[in-house]
Amino acid sequence: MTIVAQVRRLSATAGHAVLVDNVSFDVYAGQVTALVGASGSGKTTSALALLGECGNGVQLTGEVVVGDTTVVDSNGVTAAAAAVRGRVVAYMPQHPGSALNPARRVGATLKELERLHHPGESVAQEAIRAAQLPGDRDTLRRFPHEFSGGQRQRVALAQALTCRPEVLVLDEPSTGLDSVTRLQLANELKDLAGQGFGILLLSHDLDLVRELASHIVVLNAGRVIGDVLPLSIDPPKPGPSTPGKPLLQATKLSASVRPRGRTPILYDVDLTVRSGASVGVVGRSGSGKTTLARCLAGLHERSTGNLLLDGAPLPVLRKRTREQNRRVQYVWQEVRGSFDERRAVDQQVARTAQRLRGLAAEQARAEAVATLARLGVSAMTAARPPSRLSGGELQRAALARAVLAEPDVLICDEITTALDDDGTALVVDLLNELKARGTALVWIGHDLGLVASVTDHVLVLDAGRVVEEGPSARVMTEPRHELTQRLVRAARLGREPEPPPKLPTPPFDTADPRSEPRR
Amino acid sequence: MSGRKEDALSSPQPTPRGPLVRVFAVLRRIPVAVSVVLVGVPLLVAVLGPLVPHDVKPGMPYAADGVLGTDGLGRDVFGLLLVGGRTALGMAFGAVVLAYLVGGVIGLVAASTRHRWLDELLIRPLDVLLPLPSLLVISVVAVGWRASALAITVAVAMVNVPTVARLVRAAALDAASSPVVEALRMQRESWVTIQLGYVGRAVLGPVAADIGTRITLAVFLVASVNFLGLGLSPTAPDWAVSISRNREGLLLQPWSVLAPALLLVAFTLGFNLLADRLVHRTRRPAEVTA
Amino acid sequence: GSGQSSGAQPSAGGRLRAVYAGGGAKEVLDPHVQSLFVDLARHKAMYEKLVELGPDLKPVPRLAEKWDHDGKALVWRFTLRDATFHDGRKLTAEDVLYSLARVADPKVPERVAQSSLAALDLRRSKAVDPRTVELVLAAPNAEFPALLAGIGTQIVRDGFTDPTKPIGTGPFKFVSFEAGRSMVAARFDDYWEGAAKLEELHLLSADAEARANAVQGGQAEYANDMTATFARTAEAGKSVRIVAAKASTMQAFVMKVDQAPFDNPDVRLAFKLLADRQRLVDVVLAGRGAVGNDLFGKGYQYYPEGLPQRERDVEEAKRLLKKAGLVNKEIEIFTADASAGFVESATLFAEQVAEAGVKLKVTTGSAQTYSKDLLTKGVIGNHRSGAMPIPQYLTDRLLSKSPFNVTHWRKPEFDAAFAAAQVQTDEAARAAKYGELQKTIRDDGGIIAWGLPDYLVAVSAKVQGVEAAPPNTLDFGRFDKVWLA
Amino acid sequence: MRSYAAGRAALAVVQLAVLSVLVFALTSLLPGDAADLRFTETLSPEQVERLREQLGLDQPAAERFGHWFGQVLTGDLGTSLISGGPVVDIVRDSVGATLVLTIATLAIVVPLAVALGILMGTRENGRLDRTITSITLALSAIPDFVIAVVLVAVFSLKLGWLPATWIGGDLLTSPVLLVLPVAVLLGRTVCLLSRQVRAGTINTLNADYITQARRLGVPRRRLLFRHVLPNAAVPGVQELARTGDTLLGGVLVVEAIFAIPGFATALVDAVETRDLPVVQALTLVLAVAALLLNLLADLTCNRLVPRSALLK
Ligand SMILES: Nc1ncnc2c1ncn2[C@@H]1O[C@H](COP(=O)(O)OP(=O)(O)OP(=O)(O)O)[C@@H](O)[C@H]1O
Ligand SMILES: Nc1ncnc2c1ncn2[C@@H]1O[C@H](COP(=O)(O)OP(=O)(O)OP(=O)(O)O)[C@@H](O)[C@H]1O
Ligand SMILES: [Mg+2]
Ligand SMILES: [Mg+2]
Repeated sequence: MTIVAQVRRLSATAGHAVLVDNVSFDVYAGQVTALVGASGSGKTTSALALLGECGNGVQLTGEVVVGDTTVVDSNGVTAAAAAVRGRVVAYMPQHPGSALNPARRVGATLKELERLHHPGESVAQEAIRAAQLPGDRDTLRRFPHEFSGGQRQRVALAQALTCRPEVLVLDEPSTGLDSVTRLQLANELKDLAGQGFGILLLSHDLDLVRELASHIVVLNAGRVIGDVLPLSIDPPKPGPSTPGKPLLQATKLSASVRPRGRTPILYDVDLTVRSGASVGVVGRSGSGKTTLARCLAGLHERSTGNLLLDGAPLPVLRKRTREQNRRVQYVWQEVRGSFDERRAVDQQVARTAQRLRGLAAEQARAEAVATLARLGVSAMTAARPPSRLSGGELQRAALARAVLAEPDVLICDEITTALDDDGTALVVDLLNELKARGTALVWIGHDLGLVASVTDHVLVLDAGRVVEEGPSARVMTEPRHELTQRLVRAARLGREPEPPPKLPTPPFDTADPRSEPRR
Repeated sequence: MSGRKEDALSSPQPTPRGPLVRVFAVLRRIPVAVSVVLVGVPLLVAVLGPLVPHDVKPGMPYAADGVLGTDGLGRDVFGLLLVGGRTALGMAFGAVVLAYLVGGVIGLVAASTRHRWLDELLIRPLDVLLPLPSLLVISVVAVGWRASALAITVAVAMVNVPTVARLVRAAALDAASSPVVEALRMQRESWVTIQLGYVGRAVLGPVAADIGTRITLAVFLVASVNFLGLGLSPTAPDWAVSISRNREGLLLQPWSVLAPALLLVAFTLGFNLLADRLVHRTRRPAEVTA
Repeated sequence: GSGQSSGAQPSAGGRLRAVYAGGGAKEVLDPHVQSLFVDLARHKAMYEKLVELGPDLKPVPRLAEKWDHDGKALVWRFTLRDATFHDGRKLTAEDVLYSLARVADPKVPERVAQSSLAALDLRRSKAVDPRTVELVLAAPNAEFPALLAGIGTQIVRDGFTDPTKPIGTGPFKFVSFEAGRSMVAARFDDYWEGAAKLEELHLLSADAEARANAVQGGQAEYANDMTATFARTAEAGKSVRIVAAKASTMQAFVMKVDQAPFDNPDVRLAFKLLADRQRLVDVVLAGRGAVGNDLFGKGYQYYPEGLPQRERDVEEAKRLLKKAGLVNKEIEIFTADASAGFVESATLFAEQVAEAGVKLKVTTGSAQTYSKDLLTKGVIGNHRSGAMPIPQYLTDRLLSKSPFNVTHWRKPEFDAAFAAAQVQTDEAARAAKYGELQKTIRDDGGIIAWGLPDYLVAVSAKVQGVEAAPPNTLDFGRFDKVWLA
Repeated sequence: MRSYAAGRAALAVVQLAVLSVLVFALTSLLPGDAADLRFTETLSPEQVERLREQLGLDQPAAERFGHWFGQVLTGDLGTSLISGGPVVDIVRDSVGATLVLTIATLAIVVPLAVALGILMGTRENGRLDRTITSITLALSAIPDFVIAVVLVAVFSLKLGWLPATWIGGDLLTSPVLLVLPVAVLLGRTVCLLSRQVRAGTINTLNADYITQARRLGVPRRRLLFRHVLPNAAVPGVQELARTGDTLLGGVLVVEAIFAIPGFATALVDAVETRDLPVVQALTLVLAVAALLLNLLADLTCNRLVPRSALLK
């Protein structure tokens, strides 16, 4: 086993804060080394040190050798570090979508990298093939915005591969991917390791790591705490489920992006939520889940169809009465955008109780703090403006904001994506309690295991249409529709002894772009 | 990436230290106080000047009598300075305020309305007006309503309305379509709270950045109009009119041109510096201001 | 004074660039359609009139060698000079008749001399022989030669229809023209008075500041109509010389004699007495001019001699104003930035009137329409006049039917006296009658002629032969006698 | 994209039509008409009356506008009320000088502003950035007529190095005529533009894709010119399209001071002389230019950063 990168006693400090403390690990050629750990544990910081890079105001010490170049020594980043970037180590960032220059054709950058690092060889073509992109002229002449999110992720991968580095660093490559896309990614990475690249995988997706990694480094609060994967906590047990009367009913719900039904994105969806019960919505990324949720919440006004709350018509949010407004609440998928940057989070959370339940400011605040505490967000943390909260904390604050309305229908749009298993458990716990009190739940998520345990009934969306629905347990065990089958099969990644047979990549050009993430 | 942000492209490099750079390095240390003085002096003169009793007996054209000599009509230059700022700066300020009153309201209403037709009704006509050369509007007004400060102020304001309205609308639209506003609506905050508490504050940043340049441009526009003899009466004490009317006598009595020019330049320079600082401040990440 | 270096020998050749106030698209090439100085200069270079005006605005022969009339000033005979057109043809009587007919063409209202030559009966006029033309008037007029020296009376070739191809008898031949920018003309070698010294003449258009910069910066050798302030600055240096035609135009305030309060002769006199003329001249004209005596045409033919200079008398004025009950009243003075010094003099005059307890409020109108507006608007306003013969001034402005009667001076007895003077063929008797009329105007009329500005021309040091002459006279803006040292 | 272009074109046609009505109405508000102004104190009122009839100015405004509009639709801009010559000639003659002036200015402004903007942007808040910022801010604070008067006084009258006016000059034989006018026009435009490019550069430099390109080993110079510049130029290009109007104000001052027989002067002249067909034609030309410029800017931006058009 050849070691292609060696990290010894790496520390990163920012002022008095220690971000990474005495971390050592190796990356081996032809094998996948995984850095795992909770959010904020120092994965990205450690990985970037391989390029001799660090964030603003961060000071690196220790020793990092990549290939035969020392990029970090006891004095910090060395002058030689610049030479390894791209040539010896290539980095695929955490959000590859924004890492592509909107002004450049993807082919131009690939050709440029080829000329820079391997003039005269046709490494770009090979990289494109490895990244499962079609290498025709037309594709190469496209601009990044002409690709879907999943494709863009692969373009970024192709860029890193074109460098033909010895070490390939991949930062959280699977966040926000539906299970099918995630599976494809896993297979691609396996092939790459097979070609001899040394891969450093940074992920909190334990299943993916289990599937790929031969070496594991577990980080916690900047320190290495072991080399064995922590056991996945089993999905929380299904809560009590005593479906009552139909509370929210949608019939023939359709939605479009532009007025008068142009560019439709949701077609004739029927959905019934009973009090004390929970409906799940799953589907590939971009299939219309959020749109459906926003229609129910009354936020998406370009929609047609019938919406009944307790048998009475439910108009769009603008026309709802205060009571209707209170009874149907929505938790945003993009939490960070839904908080005002300028006010403290707890204040914003408390406003719900004030405005919708008429509580006095003091009382509302107390209730907000209590709810946040229940979700594991301390009062001190919540008193800060949103930009100083981690993604996971903010996600929970958004939930608290909606819960404070004591809603009858609560719509949760991927509200656990930034949470680790402990956080998820807290959330599910609270929701179960609400359900017990008769609240109806609409749950959107990619994590099928979690969906199965939280919901009683599930809808599978594809390109804006419901392709399958039924009791959660049945759909997850005996999926009938081909898409559901693929989703369920793909979700078994890392949990089954034998990997599922490799699925054919859908033909590139006929792929329905709406089934790919846009961002 | 390096700690110091001298050059965002690569690791720190020694900064070039040419003599020119060193000379102008002094400039960058101009503290806020200096910009405030630069703006303040002309502003004070403009506002308080007319209140200062200053009676001098008229002399000969371009003579050396008095503090700063006389102008082409034998009037005391210093006395003229005291009364000439009100129009020079007042018209520009008035025009920008008016432009923001009209354009700002149009922009805010257009952005916040849920009726597409109202938005179209407010914004489309402005689109049509946009290519109308301000020069034409102003010269028509100047020729038609000669020497009326109000008419010119209104004209300069009107020329600015379309741009202001679009700017405000874009900024407000950005804010109004953000999930924050949706979340506020989900919490049933009132329209006024949303507009003033969130949208208005979000618009403030771009507006603050814009107002700086807009006022300087308005000062220039008003001054140019007066300079070209399209504006105020040629005997008006206005600074720009003084510059224009006396430039012939530049060599005979330099102060008659230089004094009003210096005040005008001090004001615009100071304003530019302050506006630049303000833009910097608003561009800082939210943590700092929160 | 022109202050020419003595003894310099005229030398031939070279190019002279002369800058005038431009008129943009308003500039014309048609000699019968003109109104701007730059047009006049251009036409003067290429065309000539039968008669020109001397320095005292008295008619002097030009293309007409001499003239006489039938004793009643009704039928006039003009003997033509042996002059050659630029195309080589000789000047004939037919050319003169054609030119006058062209001016009178009613289909083209903008031919400027139309109204002044309205008395000419062209059907009865005829060519006596190629060198003699007989012009018959509808009514006798002893001033007829002066009318032929007015603007827009140039002689063109018989059959001249295309003004863009000018052919005249003047000292320069047309080369090129761009309205609002420039005209280029070249020396005409067969000029009857002897070919000009300059090889080439450029007549350029620009506003005052550009003219000043051009003549100082060496981009032009001659700049017309300069300001007094420029003269003051330029005289400090050596590169530019000022040629001043002393007191050759008039600046005045005009009161409407038929409107309150100026329908009261006392008020008119009071205002005349209130004008501090010397200060107006010192400030508004920067000292470049003479004080006026409420009459047009000082130094011109027919100007009455021996009138006392009107002096300022605030006390007397106060007495008159009190009598008229005007003290502490406000009157509007209507002005505009239509001509240099208008607003300034109005502002200054307001200060002077205030000393007698009357507030004169300065109202500024539109510059472009001012001369028309003044006919109807405002009870008192600004007025200026260029050089012209005194009878013409009276005809244009002080008769009941005068088109530009800004003072609304409409007195039948005045009209009759003027008509009688005009037919008087004896010059001395005529002069006496005109003198009487002018005294009436000075004492009773609505004109406060406070200043007679010098007409200033700047030339670069090497230009020689530029005469100081009032505008509209023969020697004004004449380049065939000019040479470059 | 095709429907986008068609929409733009339709909007432009409507804009131009509404504009000409507006301009006509605006100029009709002015006191007096072309006949009144044609000559002062040389034509008798009776002659002026005949002239007014001949020019058709005695007809109601709506009728005159209809007539003019019909003419324009057939491609004829009509004749000037003042010179009697075709309006086309006046437009052609006046556009030339101004066009040369603006093109010469922009030819210097654009590269200079881009260079300065990038220089400042790459050293945000560094010594050089602050220095250039101070200089450009100071320059842009001086009204252009003050700059013009000073430059002429120093370089033409005092030193005699450069011609003070365009009088009698010919651009073809003496391009040096351009120096001072262009210098006057430069100041503010460079300042405004370079600040936009600076802001664009800073924004771009902070973008993830630039960090990523650097991490993939793209060298500095390449990064700057191939990766940063196109994105950084976008706000600058948009500003440039908007600068047109500002620039025209400056052009008027410059034309007045240097006696340049240009567009701005012609426009003001035509307004002053109530030469409506000329005002209309010049405004149309200007509006078309403004619209084209904006379209060009959008297309350029779209070419530089294809997504930017979609984002609008
Ligand atoms: N420039 C910086 N200055 C100060 N602290 C920083 C800086 N960059 C990161 N940190 C802090 O360092 C810690 C580690 O950050 P890092 O990005 O390495 O975490 P991570 O393990 O990659 O987390 P995630 O899973 O969310 O990507 C975090 O607490 C973060 O807040
Ligand atoms: N404003 C818009 N313009 C164009 N397309 C849009 C717009 N909004 C949504 N879409 C498209 O509608 C489809 C449904 O989007 P939606 O956000 O509902 O997906 P989703 O199922 O929630 O996906 P994800 O799992 O990524 O959140 C997507 O294909 C998206 O590209
Ligand atoms: Mg990370
Ligand atoms: Mg979604």
